[in-house]
Amino acid sequence: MSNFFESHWVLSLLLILPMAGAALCLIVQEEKSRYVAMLTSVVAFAISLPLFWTFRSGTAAIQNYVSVPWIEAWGIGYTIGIDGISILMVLLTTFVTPLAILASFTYIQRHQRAYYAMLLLLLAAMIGVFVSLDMFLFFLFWEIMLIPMYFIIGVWGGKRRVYAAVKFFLFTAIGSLLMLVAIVVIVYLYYRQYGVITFAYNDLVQLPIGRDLQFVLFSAFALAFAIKVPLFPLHTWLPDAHVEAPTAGSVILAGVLLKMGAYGFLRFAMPFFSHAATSPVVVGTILVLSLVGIIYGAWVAAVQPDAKKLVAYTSVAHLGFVMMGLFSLTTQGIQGGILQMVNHGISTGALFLLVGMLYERRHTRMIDDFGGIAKVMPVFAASFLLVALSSIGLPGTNGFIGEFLILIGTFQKYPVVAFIAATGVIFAAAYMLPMVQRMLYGEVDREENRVLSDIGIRERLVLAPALVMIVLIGVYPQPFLSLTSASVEALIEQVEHRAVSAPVQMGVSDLRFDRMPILGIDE
Amino acid sequence: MIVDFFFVLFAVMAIGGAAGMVLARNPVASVMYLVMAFFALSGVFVLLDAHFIAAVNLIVYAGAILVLFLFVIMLLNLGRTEKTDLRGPLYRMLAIVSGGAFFGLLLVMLRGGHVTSMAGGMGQETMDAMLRARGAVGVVADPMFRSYLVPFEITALLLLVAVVGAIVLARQKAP
Amino acid sequence: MVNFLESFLRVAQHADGGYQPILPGLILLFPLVGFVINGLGAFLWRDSKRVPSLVGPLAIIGSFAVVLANFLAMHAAMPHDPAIVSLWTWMAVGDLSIGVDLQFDQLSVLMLLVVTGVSSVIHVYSIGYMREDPGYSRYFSYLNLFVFFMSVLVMGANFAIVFVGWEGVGLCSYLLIGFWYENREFASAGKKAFIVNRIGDFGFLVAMLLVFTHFGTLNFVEVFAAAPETLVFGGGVVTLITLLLFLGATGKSAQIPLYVWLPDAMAGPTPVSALIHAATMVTAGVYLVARAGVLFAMAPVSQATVAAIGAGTALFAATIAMQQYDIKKVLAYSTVSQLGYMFLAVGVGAFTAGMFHLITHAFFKALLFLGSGAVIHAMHHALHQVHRHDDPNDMRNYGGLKNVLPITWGTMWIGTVAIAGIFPFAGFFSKDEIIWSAGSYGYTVLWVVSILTALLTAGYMTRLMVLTFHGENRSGADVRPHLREVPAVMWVPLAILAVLSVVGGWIQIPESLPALPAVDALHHWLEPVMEPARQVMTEHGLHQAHESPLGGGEAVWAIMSTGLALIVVMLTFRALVHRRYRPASESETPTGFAGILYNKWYVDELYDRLIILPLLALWRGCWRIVDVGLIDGTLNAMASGTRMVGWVGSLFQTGRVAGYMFWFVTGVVLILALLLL
Amino acid sequence: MILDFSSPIDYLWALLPEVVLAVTGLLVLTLDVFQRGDRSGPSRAWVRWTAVAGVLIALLANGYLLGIEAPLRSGMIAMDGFRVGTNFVILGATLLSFLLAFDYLRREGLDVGEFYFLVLMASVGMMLLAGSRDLIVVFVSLELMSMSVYVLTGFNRRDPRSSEAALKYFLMGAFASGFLLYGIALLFGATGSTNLALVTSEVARGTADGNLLLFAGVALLVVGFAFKVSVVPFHMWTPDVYEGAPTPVTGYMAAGVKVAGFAALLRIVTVELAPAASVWTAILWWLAVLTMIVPNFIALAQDNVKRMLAYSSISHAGYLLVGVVAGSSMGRSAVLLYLAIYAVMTLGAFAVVGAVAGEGDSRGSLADYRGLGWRRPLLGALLAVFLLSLAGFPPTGGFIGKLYLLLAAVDSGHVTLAVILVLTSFVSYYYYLRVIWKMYFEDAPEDAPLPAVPGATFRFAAVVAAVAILVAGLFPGRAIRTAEYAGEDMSPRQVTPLSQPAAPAGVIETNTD
Amino acid sequence: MDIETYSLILSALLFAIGTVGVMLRRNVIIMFMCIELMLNAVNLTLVVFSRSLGIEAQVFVFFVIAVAAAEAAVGLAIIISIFRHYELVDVDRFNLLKW
Repeated sequence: MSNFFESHWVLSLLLILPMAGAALCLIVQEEKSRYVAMLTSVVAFAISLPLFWTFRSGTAAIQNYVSVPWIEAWGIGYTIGIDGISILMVLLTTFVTPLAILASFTYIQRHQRAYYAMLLLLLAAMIGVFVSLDMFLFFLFWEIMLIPMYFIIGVWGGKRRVYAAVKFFLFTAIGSLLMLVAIVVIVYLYYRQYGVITFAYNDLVQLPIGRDLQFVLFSAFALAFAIKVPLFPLHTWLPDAHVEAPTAGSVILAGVLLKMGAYGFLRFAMPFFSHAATSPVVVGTILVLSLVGIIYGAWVAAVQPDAKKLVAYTSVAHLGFVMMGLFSLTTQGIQGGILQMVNHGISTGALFLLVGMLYERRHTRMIDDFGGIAKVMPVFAASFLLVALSSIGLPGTNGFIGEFLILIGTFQKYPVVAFIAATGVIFAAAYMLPMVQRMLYGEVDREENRVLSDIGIRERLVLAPALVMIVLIGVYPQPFLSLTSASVEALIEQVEHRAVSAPVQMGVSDLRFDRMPILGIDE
Repeated sequence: MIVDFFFVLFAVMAIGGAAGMVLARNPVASVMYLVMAFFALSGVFVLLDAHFIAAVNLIVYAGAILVLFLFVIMLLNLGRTEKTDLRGPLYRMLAIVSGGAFFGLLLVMLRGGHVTSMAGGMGQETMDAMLRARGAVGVVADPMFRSYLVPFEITALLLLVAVVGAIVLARQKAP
Repeated sequence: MVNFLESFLRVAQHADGGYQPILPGLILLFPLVGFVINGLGAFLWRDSKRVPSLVGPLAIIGSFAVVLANFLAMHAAMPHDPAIVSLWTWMAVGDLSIGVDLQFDQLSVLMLLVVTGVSSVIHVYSIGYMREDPGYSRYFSYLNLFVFFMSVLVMGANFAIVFVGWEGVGLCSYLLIGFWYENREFASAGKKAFIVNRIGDFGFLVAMLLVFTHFGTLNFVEVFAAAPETLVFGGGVVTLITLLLFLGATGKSAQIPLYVWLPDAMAGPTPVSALIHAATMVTAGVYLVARAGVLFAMAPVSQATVAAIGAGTALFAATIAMQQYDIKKVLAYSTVSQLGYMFLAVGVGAFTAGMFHLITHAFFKALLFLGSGAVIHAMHHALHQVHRHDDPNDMRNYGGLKNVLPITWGTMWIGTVAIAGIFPFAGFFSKDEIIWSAGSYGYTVLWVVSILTALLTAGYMTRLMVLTFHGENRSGADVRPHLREVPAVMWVPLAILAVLSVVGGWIQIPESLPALPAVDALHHWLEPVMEPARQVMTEHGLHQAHESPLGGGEAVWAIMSTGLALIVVMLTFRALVHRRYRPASESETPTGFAGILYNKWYVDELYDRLIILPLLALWRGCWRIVDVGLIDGTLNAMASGTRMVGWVGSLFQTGRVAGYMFWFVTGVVLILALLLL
Repeated sequence: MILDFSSPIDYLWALLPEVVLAVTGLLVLTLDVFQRGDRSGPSRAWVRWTAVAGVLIALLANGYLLGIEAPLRSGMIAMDGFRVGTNFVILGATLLSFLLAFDYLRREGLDVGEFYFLVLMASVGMMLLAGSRDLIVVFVSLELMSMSVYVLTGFNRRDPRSSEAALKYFLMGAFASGFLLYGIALLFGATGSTNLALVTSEVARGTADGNLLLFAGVALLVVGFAFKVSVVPFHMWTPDVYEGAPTPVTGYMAAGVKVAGFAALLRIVTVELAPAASVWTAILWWLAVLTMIVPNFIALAQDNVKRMLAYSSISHAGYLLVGVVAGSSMGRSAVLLYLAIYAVMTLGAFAVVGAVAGEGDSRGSLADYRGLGWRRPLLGALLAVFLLSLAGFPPTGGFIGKLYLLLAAVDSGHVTLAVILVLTSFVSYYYYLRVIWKMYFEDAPEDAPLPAVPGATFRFAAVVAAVAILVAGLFPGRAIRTAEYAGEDMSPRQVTPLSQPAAPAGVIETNTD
Repeated sequence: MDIETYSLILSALLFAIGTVGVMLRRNVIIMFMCIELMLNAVNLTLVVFSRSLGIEAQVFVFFVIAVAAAEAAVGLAIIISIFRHYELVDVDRFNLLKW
C-alpha cells in the first residue's frame, strides 16, 4: 500500500477520479448527483491525505513522479509529480473541495447534475495545475479550469453573474494567452539551443535564457500569474467574481484558484527567469504592488457594505502578503508564503462558507441587513468569530504563522517594505471586526433575523474541518513547514545561482522579432 | 506600318466600346458597345497572330455570350434607360480614383517588368513555323488534348455544373 | 509524545540552583481546560450554573496553587538563571526557530503569582456578580481563557510566545468588553479596544522583526545576553526596538496616545474591569518593559520617552478622573493614571519600582473595582426590582450608601487610602518609590508631575467615595428599600483584597524611612532578572542621587507626600460631603473647564475628526474612485470601446456590393503600392 | 504501384479520389432522375446515401494514393503527402457536411439530387485546386469549385436572402477571378510557364532583378486567393454570403473553400514561389494582421449567430495566414492541421446553428439561444464544444491548432504575429463566450419555441465531430505527425528547366524522393 | 511601334475600365458585363505573351473563354433567380444582408 502512495498513481488517480465522478454526476438522477460528488471528493481527499505522511520532506526531489510520452511530436509528456511546493497545494485542494460540495447541498437547486460535474471537473483541473511538470499539461489544466468556473459563476451565480463570469474569464484569459506565447518562445529557444522540441519542465528550466529576454518573458508569465493572484491593480475581477459566485464557487476561487498565481510565480516564473525575477526592478515592482495590495485591499474592504465583497477584498490583502513573502526570496518569506496560501484557503474559504450560510437563510449579504445574529445563531457566531480572527492573523490561529514568517523573511531584506506591510495587521482588524460587530452583535433589530435557525449538522460538518485546521496550524505548524522546507531552500539556491549565471546571449535579438515587412527592407 | 494603323484603330475601338458600355444608360446599348469592344479585341488578337483565338472570341464571346446577355435583358424586360443606374458624383469619383490608381500602378509595373522566356523562348520564327506546320487550330488543339487533358476534363465538369446550376436556379417552380 | 508530556510536566533545560519548575504545563492547562469545559457549556448546558461556578474558579485556583508551589520552590533555591521549559517547536524555518517555551524566573513567577492570585479572587467574586446573567458559562470560559493567555504572556520565553499571550489577552479583553454584545455600544467598545490594541501590537510585531534581524533569535535569554555586545548603547536600532516595544505597551497599557480604549472598556462586566482592565492585562506593558529592561537600559532616548509619556498620562488621566460621574470611568482613568506611574518608574530605570507598583496597584485597584462592582450590583438589583432604567453606574444616583453597604464601604476606603498613597497602605510604598526614583534620577519635571498626580489621585478618589457612600442617598425613595449588601461570595474577595492592599506594600520598605524595619524583599527577589539592566545603566553612568531636585532625602519627601495626600483627602471630603448633588437624570452637564474635563479633553472627538473620519473618507475614495472609477472604469471603457470599434467597423459592411468592390480595389492598390515602396 | 503515365489509365489512378467523386456526382444526378418522380419533391434516400458512399470510397481511394509512386516530377497535379492530406480534410468535410445537412435539407425542402451533385463537384474542384501545380489547373479548378458554390449559395430559391447571397458572391467572385486571372497572366509572362514546377529559377531571378511583372503577378494571384479564403480587405462578401446561404452550405463553404484555398495558396506561395518569399511575405504579413484584427472586432457587434460565425471564419483566415507567412514546413504543417480542425469545428458550429434556426432559417439571433443549453442539452453542449474550439481553448483541437501556428510563427521569427494572434484570439473570446452565456446563463422566455430534436444522423455526425475535436485537443500526436509529414512532403522544386516548355510530359508528380 | 507593349497597356486599360464599370453601375447585368470585359482584357495579355512564350498561353485563353461561358450561364441564372424576388436588377436594392 505504501508503494501506492509513493507512486504517481496516487496523483493520477486524483486526476482521473474527479473526472470519472463528473461523468457519473451527469448520468445519475438529479438529486443523487450531490452524493456522487461528495463521495468522489471525499475519496479524493482520502487518497491524497496519506501523502502528508508518505511524502519525504527531507529532499527537494520531485516525488510521486512519472513521465509518460504523450504528444511525442512536440516532446510533450504526461509528466506529473509533487515536491514541497506543490504538496500543500494539492492537499489544500482536496481538502477544500469536499467542504465546498457539502456546502452546496441545499444552496444549489437548479441543474444540480451539471453543477456537481463542473465542481468535480474543476477539482481535477486544479490538482492538475499543481502536479503538472510539463508546460503543455500545465497550461492545459490552467485553462480548462476557467471553463467550469465560468459556468459555476455564470449559471448558479447572483444577479450580475454574467458580468462577473465574463470578467473573470476574460481577465484570466488575457494573461494566460500571453503566457502561452512566452511558453512557445521558451520552447523555441530550447529547440534552437538543443535541437529538440520539448515542453518538459525539467528540460526547459535548464535553458539559459538571455538577460534582456528574461524580462520580456517574465512579464508575460507575471501578467498571467499576477491576474490570478491578484496583484493590484489587476484585482478588480475578484470582488465581482466572488460576490456573484455561489458559495462553493467563492470558496474554491478563494481557497484554491487564487493560489495558482502565486504557485505559478514560484514554480515557473522564478526558476525560468531567475535573472529577471531577482532584478531590483521586478522585485521592487512586485513588492510595491504587494504592499499596495495589502494596504489598499484592507482599506477598500473596510468600507464594503456587502459581506462577501468585503471578504473578497481581504483576499487581495492576504495574497499581497503571500506575494511579498515569495519575492523576498528568503526561506521564511517563501515558506511563510506557501503556508499563508494554505491558511488563506482555509480561512477565507470558511468565511465564504459562513457568509453563504447566512445568504441561504436571508438571501442577502448586506452587512446592514444583519445584526445580533450571535443571539439567534450562537454556533454560527462562534465559528464566524474564530475564522475572522484567523483572517486577521491572531497568534494561535493559522493566519499569524504565515504573516509572521512572511514579515520575518521580508524584513531581513527589505525592512521598510515589511514595516509598511506590518501596518496591515492594524487594517485587518479595522475591516474584520466592524463586520463581525455589525453582523453578529447588537440587538436583533430585524424581524426576519429573529427566526433564523442556527447552523445545522451538515453545516457544522462543513465548518468543523476548517476550524480544526485553523487552530491546528496555528498551534502546531511545524509539520506543514517541514514539508516545504527542503524544496524551498533548493529553489532559493537555484534561483540565486541562476540569477547570476544567466547569459547575455540568447536574448531578444536572437528571437528575430519581425519588423513590419516592406519589400526590400525585409531580409 | 499597316499593322500599327490597325492596332491603333482597334485599340481606339476597344477603349471606346468599353467606355461606352460603362457609360451607356441603356442596357441594350451597353451590350452593343461591348460587342464592339470584343470585335476590336479580336482584331488585336489577329494582329498578334492568335487567329484561332480571335475566331473563338468572336464566336463564343460576341456571338454566344453577349447574345445571352441580351436575351436575359429582354427576358427581364430591362431594355429601358435607367437614370439611377449610374452612381452619383461622389461614388463616381471614388470609383475613378481607385480604378485610376489601379491602372497607374499596373502601368508602372508593366513598364518596370519584363517578359521572361524560358530557355530562350519560342520567338516569332518558331511561332510562325508552328503555325505553318499545324495550322491555327492545330497549334492550340495539340497541347490542349495532350498536355492539358486534365484541365480540359475539369472544364467539362465545370460546364456541366453550369448547366445544372442554371437549371436549378432559374427553374420556375421552387423545389 | 512521551517527551512532550514530560517536558510539559516536569523537565527544565536550564535548571539552576536546584530549582526545577513544578508541573509547569498545568499552569496553562488548568485555565485551558476550564475554558474548554465552560465554552462547551455555553452551548450545551446553557442554563446550568453549577458547572461553571465550579470549574471556572477552581481552574484558576489550581493554577494559582501550582504557581505558589513554584514560587516557594524558587524562593528556596533562588536560581540565578531562568529555567526554560520547552513544550514543542512552534516554527522552525531556516535560521528562525521558535519554540513554545516557558520561562521561569523571578519576574515571571512573581507576575504569575499576582495574575493567578488576583484572578482567583475575582473568579470567586464573579460567581456572585454574574449569577443571574444568561451568559454565565460563556463568561467563565472567557475569563479562563484570559488567564490562560495572560499566563502565556507572562511565561513566554521568547518574544513570539509573549506575543501570543499579548494578542490573546487582547482577544479576551475584546470578548469580555463586548460580553453584553446585544448592546451595540458595548460591542463597539470591544471593537475599539481591539483595534487600538492592534496599533500597539503592530509596534510589538515590528520590534520582533528587528530583534530577529539583529539577533537571529527571539529567545529572551539569548537576546538579552547578547544585547550589550550586539547593539550600540543608545544606538538607532535599540532605540527603535524599544520604542516599538513601547508602542505595543502604550496600546496594551493604555498610555497616551492609545489610552482611549480603556475607559470605554468599562462596558464589560465589572469583575472583568477589575481583573483585565486594572489588575493584570493592562499592566502587561509594564511587565514587557521590565522584561526587556536590558534593551531599555541601553536606549536612553526610549527611556526618557517612556518616562515622559508615563508621567504625562498619569497627570492627564487624573485630570479627567476629577470630573467623571460614572464610577467605573473614574476608576478607569485612575487606572490609566496609575499605569502612567508604572511607566514613569520603568522609564527612569526603576524597573523594580514599576513592578512594585504593578503589584500593589493590582491589589487596591482590583479592590476598588470589585467594590464599585458591589455598588453597581446592589444598585442594579434595586433598580431592577422597581423597573427603573436609571444608570446604576452613575455616582450622581448614589449617595449615602455606607449604611446599606458597610463592608463595601469599608474595604473601598482602604483601597482609596492605599491608592492615595497614605502610609502605611500598599500604595504609599510603591508610589513613593516611584516618585523618589523620578526625582533621584534627575527627571525634575516628571518628578513634579508625579507629585501633582498623587495629589489629584487623592482628590478624585475621595470625591468618588463621597459621592458614593456619603451624604444623602439620591437613588429615589422607591429604590432605597431594595438596596442590600452584597452576598458573602462577593464581599469575602473584597476583604481579601483589602488585606492585601494594606500589607502588600510591606515587601519593600526603604531603609531611609525612620522607625521602620527596612525590607528589601522585592528588590532582592528580582535582582537576578534586573541585574543586567542595572549593570548597563551603571556602566553608562546613570546613578540614583541621594537628594531630590529640590533638596531633601527620600524620607522627607515620603513624609511630605503622605501628609499632603492626607490633607487633600480630608479637604476634599470636607468640601464635598455637604455639597448637594442631584440624581443623574436631573443634572446638567458640566460646563467650562469642568466640562472639558467631563468630556475628557475631547480627545475621542479629536481622534474621530482628525483620524477616523478622514481615513474612512480615504478608504471610501479608494473604493469608489480608484477601484470602481479608475480601474474598473478604464477596463469597462476599454471593453465598451472595443465593442464600439466593432460596431463602427460593422458599418463598413453596408450590404452593397459596389462598396465591397471599392474596398477590394483599394486593397489591391495598397498592395501594389506596398510592393513599389 | 508505379505510375509512368505512359498510358491514360495512369492518370486515372493518380486522380482516383477526384475521379471517384466526379463519377459519384454523375451517378447521383442520374439516380435522381429515376428516384424523383415528381421533380418538385425530395429525392429518395438512395441519392443521399449514394453520395455518402461515393465520398467514403473517395476517402479509401485517397488512402490508396499513398501507395502510388510516380517518378515524374513536374506534373500539373502534385503527388505528395500534402495533397493526400488536404484531400482527406476536404473529403472529411464533405462527408460531414452531408451527414449534418440531411435534417436541414429535409426541413427546408431542398433535399434534391442536385444539391449532392453540386457539393460533390465543388469537392472535386477543391481537391484539384489543392493539388494543382499549374496555373491553368488552378484557375479551372478554382472556377469549378466556385461555380458550384455560387449555385449552392442560391440553392434555396424561396429565400431572398439566399438569392441575394448568391448574387453577391457571384459578382464578387467573378470580379476576383478577373484579378486572379490577371495575376496568373502576369506571372506567366514573368516566368514563361504556367507550370509552377518548372519556373523556380525564373522566380528567383525575377525576384532578384526586381521584375515588377513578377511582383504584380504574385500580388494579384495572392489577391485572388485572399478573396477566396476571405482575407481582409477582400473579405467583405463573406458575412453577407455566409448569412444568406443555406446553413449547411455555409458550413461547407466555410470549411471546404477555405481548406482548398489555403492549401493552394500554401503550395503555390510557400513552395513554388518560395524564391519570391520577400514579395508575398510583405503582402501576407499585412493581410494577416488586418485579417486577425478587423473581423474579431466586428464580430463583437453581431447579434446574429450565423453572421458572427462568418466573421469568426474570417478571423480564422487571419490565423491561418500566420502559418502561411511563416512559410516553413512547420508553417505548412500547422496550417494543414489547423485547417483540418477548423473544418470540423466550423462545420459543427454551423450545423448546430442550422438546427437551432428552425423552419425557414428564421431564428438566428443571439436572443434565440437563451436557455438552449438546458432545453436542448445535446445541441448546447455541441455548440459549446465547437465554440470553445473556435476560440482556441484547451482541451479542444482549436487550441492545438493555434499552438502549432504559434510555434511556427515564433520558429520563423514572427513573434509580433504570434502576439497579435493571441491578442485577437482574446478579443474573440468575448463573442464566443457570449453565445455560451446566452445558452446557459440566461433563461428562455416562456413562449420561446423549442428547436426540434435533430435526427439520428445529425446527432451521430455532430457527436463524432465534437469528440474528434476533443480528441484532437487531448491526443493530437498522430494528427501532428501526419501534418508534419504532409508539410514536409511537398513536391520538390524542379531544378533543371525542361527544354520543351509547352509540353509538360506528365500530369502527375511524385512523392518519392 | 511595338504593338506587344501597347497591347499590354491596352489590356491593363480595359481591365481598369472594367473595374471602374463594376463600381459605377447599379445594374447587375452591366456589372456582369464589365467583369466579362475584364476577363477579355486578361485574354489580351495572355495572347501577347503567347507571342514570345509559347502556345500554352493561347490554350489558356481557350479555357478562360470556356469558363467565361459557364460563368455567364450561372450568373444570368442567378440574376433571374433574384429578379423573381425583387422584380428589379438594381444591386443596391439587394440589401437584406448587411452590417
